[in-house]
Amino acid sequence: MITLTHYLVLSAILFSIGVVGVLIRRNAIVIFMCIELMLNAVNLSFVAFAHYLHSMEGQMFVFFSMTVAAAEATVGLAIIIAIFRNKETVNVDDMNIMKW
Amino acid sequence: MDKELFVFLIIASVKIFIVFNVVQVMVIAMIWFERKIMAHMQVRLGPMRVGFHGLLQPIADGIKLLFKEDIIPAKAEKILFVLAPVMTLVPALCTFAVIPFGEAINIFGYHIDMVITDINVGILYILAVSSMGIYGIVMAGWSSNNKYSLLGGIRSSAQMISYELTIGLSLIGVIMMTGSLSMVDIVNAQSKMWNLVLQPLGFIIYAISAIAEVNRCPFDIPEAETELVAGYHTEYSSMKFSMFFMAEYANMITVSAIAVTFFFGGWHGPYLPGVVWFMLKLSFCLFGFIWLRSTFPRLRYDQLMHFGWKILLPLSLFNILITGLIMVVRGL
Amino acid sequence: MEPYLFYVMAATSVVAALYLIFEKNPVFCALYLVFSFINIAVLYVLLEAQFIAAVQVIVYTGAIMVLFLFVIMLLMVDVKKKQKDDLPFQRIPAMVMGFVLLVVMGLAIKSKLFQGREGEYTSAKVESIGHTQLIGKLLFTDYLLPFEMTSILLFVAVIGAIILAKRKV
Amino acid sequence: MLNLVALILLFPLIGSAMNGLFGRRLRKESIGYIACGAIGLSFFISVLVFIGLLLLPPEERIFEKHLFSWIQSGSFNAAVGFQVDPLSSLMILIVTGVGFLIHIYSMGYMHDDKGYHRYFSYLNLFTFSMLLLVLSNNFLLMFVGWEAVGLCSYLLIGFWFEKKSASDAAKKAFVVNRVGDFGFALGIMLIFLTFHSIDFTEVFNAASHGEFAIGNITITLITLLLFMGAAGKSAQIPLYTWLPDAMEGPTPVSALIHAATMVTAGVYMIARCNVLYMLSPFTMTVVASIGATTALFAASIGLMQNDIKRVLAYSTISQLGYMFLACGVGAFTAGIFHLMTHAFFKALLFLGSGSVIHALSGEQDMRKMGGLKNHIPITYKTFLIGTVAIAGIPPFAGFFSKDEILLEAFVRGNVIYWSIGAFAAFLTAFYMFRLLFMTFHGESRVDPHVKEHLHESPRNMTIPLIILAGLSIIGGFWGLPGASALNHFLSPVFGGHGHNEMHGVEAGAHHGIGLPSLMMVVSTLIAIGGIWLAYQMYVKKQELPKKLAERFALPYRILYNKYYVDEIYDAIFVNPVKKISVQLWKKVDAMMIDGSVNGVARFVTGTSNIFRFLQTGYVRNYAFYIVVGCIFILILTTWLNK
Repeated sequence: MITLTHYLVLSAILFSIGVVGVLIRRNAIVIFMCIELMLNAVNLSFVAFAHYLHSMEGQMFVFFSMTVAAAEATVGLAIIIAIFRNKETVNVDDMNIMKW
Repeated sequence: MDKELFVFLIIASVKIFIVFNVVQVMVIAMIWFERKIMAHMQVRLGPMRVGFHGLLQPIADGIKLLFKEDIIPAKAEKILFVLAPVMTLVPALCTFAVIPFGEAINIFGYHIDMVITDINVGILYILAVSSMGIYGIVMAGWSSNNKYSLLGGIRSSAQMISYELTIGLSLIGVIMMTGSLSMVDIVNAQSKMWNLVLQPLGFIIYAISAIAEVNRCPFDIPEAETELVAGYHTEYSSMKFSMFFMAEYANMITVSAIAVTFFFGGWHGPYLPGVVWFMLKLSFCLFGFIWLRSTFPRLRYDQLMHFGWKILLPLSLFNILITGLIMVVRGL
Repeated sequence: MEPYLFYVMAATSVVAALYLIFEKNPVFCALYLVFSFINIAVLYVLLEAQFIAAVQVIVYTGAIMVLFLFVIMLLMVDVKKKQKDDLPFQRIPAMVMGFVLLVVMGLAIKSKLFQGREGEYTSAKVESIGHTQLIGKLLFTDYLLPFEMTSILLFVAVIGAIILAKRKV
Repeated sequence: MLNLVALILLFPLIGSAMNGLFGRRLRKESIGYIACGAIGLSFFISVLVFIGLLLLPPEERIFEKHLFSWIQSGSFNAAVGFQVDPLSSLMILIVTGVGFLIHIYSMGYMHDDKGYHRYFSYLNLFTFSMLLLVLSNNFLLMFVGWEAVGLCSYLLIGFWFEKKSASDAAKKAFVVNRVGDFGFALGIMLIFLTFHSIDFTEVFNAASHGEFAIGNITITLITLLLFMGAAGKSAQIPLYTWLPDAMEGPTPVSALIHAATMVTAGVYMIARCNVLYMLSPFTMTVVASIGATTALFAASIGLMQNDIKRVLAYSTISQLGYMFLACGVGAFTAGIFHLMTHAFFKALLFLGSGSVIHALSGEQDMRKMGGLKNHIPITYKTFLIGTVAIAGIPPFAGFFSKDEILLEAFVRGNVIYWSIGAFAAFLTAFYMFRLLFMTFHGESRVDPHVKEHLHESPRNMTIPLIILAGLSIIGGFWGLPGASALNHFLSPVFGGHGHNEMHGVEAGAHHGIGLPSLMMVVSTLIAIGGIWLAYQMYVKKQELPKKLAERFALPYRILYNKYYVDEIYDAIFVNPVKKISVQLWKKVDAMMIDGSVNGVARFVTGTSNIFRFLQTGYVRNYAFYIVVGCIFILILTTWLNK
């Protein structure tokens, strides 16, 4: 029998992978994808909670977080395009002028 | 494994088998029909040599494609290059799973719906699956490592994304009136009156967007031979090419089936059995596609996008508004 | 059958996610992510959230990831070029930290830190009302304000994206 | 009608705001019409309010309008409210009436100035402030108006701020006024401490009901402090030095602010607080002495000045001295009467001098004038009326008011006050006619270049002159001895004190009817004497002044240099303060304060130099820190939850 814990652990694994991805990748777009993965991991735990606690709140939250993800993706990608236009790169290590 | 599940599996497998094969046959028939009908519309004969009036022409074509050399460009991304046609074809076929094509019947005491599966988010399923088809096209364009292919792929996916939106919105009117996302429910709701009468604007929007969605003339910009050397499948040959070809026709059948389900009352009709009615209506829709192809010239890319975003999208929103208003006024 | 399905889907999504973070070519990264998303969508179906599953596919794979692919294709003129890495020493600690994070989260899950109240919508009840209908009803009653606010958010995002992506800012 | 009182204030404020905010975009005509319209409406409503007050029976002629509560803190309670009684209604009539005429005059006078909208904005703001001052029903609101007129005065004196002398004069006026305002503010605080209220009605009721004995030390202190404020604003010794310098402002401003209205604020304030002043004989003596001294002192300086506006400025100081003398001997009605008539003829004289200056394209030195009476006849005639009025020739306005003050000084005060006042009146007549003769009579000493352009002023400048001339002629009859309508009108304000309700004129009656008549004759003779002397010296024997100046070289030089008061002030106050300030700046400000501030900054810079290495600029690095932080928080939460 699959329990809530199974889903939570899966969600935690996916989330951690996303975190590691953000930390080790240099391509801004891939980092962005890793963030999406983390968002999805959280969504998964939301839905799992909703299912096992017999509540709709979790699903509603997923609905809203998807909206936010969509908005975030459009704006984020637009920013990446704007940066690329200026710096000819999407490598986040090249965007390090905000320092001493 | 208990008996219920066993029977369910048997019936489902049979249904899937039948539907799959019917679609294949229809694709083959469509190819012949298209060539013949267009030929006659243009006052020529079309294929005449293979079989009676060229009836076996599609078979001959198929054999030719099967036995041609399968070329993979040297600089191509091989895995994706091979996967892309599959990724296009599979979603196109998957959509048939939720389309009801006839009345429920009873055989050997088992109740059998004439639909592979009736899920309660049917139309969402179709939209979701068909949106996956875009990947095949984008991948095909990109993995070919050819600028024409890439441009064709990007154009095509941009077009499909744009029109997918309008398709979804144009169907919402019907969904609102039915109160369900299930295809079966939608068909059943039309037993008295077709939704075409109630949702004329929705149908027009749907028809236009559906043509654009499947990249058919006059919206066949992604594969515009004159400017893109056939677009995303420039580099494809042999069986892979035929898979794109089949996917295109399968998609045509899908959108026609959706049109029938949503606007033409599905399998409902007098005298004849439901399946026959369904096939008749489907054929009529498919004939429409061919008719349009041989009638209209191709649009320019920017015209297409403007049309989709600036005219069809607002119109479909307007349609939803009107539908909602009427429903409120009538107290539905 | 359900447990097997869960394990298969879980395993494939995790593997796809791992490929995502170790794959060099961003186009493949995107495809792995799509794959992972589809698996998650299947898990949603297992969790009796069909509507969410459909929306997951439509929004994430159908829209967001296609957008990603577009941007990748537009920008990655030369994907195979070796990219400069200013922080090579962060690779190992990052993975270690990821693992530590996983362990800590596992501990948190094990400690039953996340407990919620039992809600009223049991599977049977959801079935009787209809899953999509229920979401629609809640969306336009209890969650009307957040719903309207997300519409504003989307509107703002659209404008922001257009302004940002315009040739001359 | 009395409820309209708030509108009186509102119109000038709106006018000021409109011209101040949008004036740059408006046409000159519209600016002028807005400003004059605002004051005109204000004047119209003032008349309505005045009529409304007249319709009430005399003993009920006090009306308060509470607008809103302004400051509320513990037992302290200040409201924004207005009080209309005979005194304030008279003041608003003077302020809006004379102000209206001067606004019209300004439209002509300032026509070519590039700060046109700024000028009218200030002028309207000034009118608003002055009205606020005279209409307020408590000390704090009055103080607001008091400060606001000071501000407007500053702005208008320094109107041509490109000129260093103008901006210096503005600063001087502001600083000197500040000394007085300081006393006023202290006085208000002391009033609140003593009476636990700053409301006029409550304070005066408490004071008049015998809770405080005559000569009470607190009351004396309060009144002295208030008088300090009054002396600052009304240019009395020792705080008068700003007023002559204030002539750097445009001439209509001098007329409105530094002759007709603002400088009378001190007189108004003392009259308003008459209840308190009557309780303190000592203060009264101080007020009367300073008033008398100032009257004489300023008049003597006026003798030797050559700048036409400066003569008028010293004459103003001198006349204000008369008003204080009147207040000091308890003849508040006489003070207010003189305030009113003085407003008429001094505004007239200033505007006339403005017209002269206008005609001479900016020349202010009387030694370069002369023989102008045929070139600018209207100005000459009206100026003559004003001069006669200030000199005190019956039946012009100045005669009655000045005569009444002298009479009161004699009856209530003593012979010394009277003789000082009389001598000052003689000097007044002399220097005013000196001014008149030097400007309009005799040989023309005008620069030939300027002479070609001699012209009478435009109509919008001469008509106010004519109206003011008319007022200067008839203004005195309201306070005619014997009939004394003004006396009765103002009695609700001044009549309330039990111990000294004997009015001068009535007191004079005790001495027999002969005294007032005798006084009139004497003062008329004095004035005629002054005029005769001026005629002798400046028309008949024009070499006489020079001879006298050589003969009495020392007194001449002292008078010419205004008793060296400015120099003395510089030596005693200004320079030491400057020196101390320089030391403070160098030692305290630059070393200690700046040093500590810079030290803090340097410390932050130093430590930041160490910590800044954490800031690598790499997003992934920061993300790593975030993850570490999240792990830490998660551990903490889990652990705490156990």
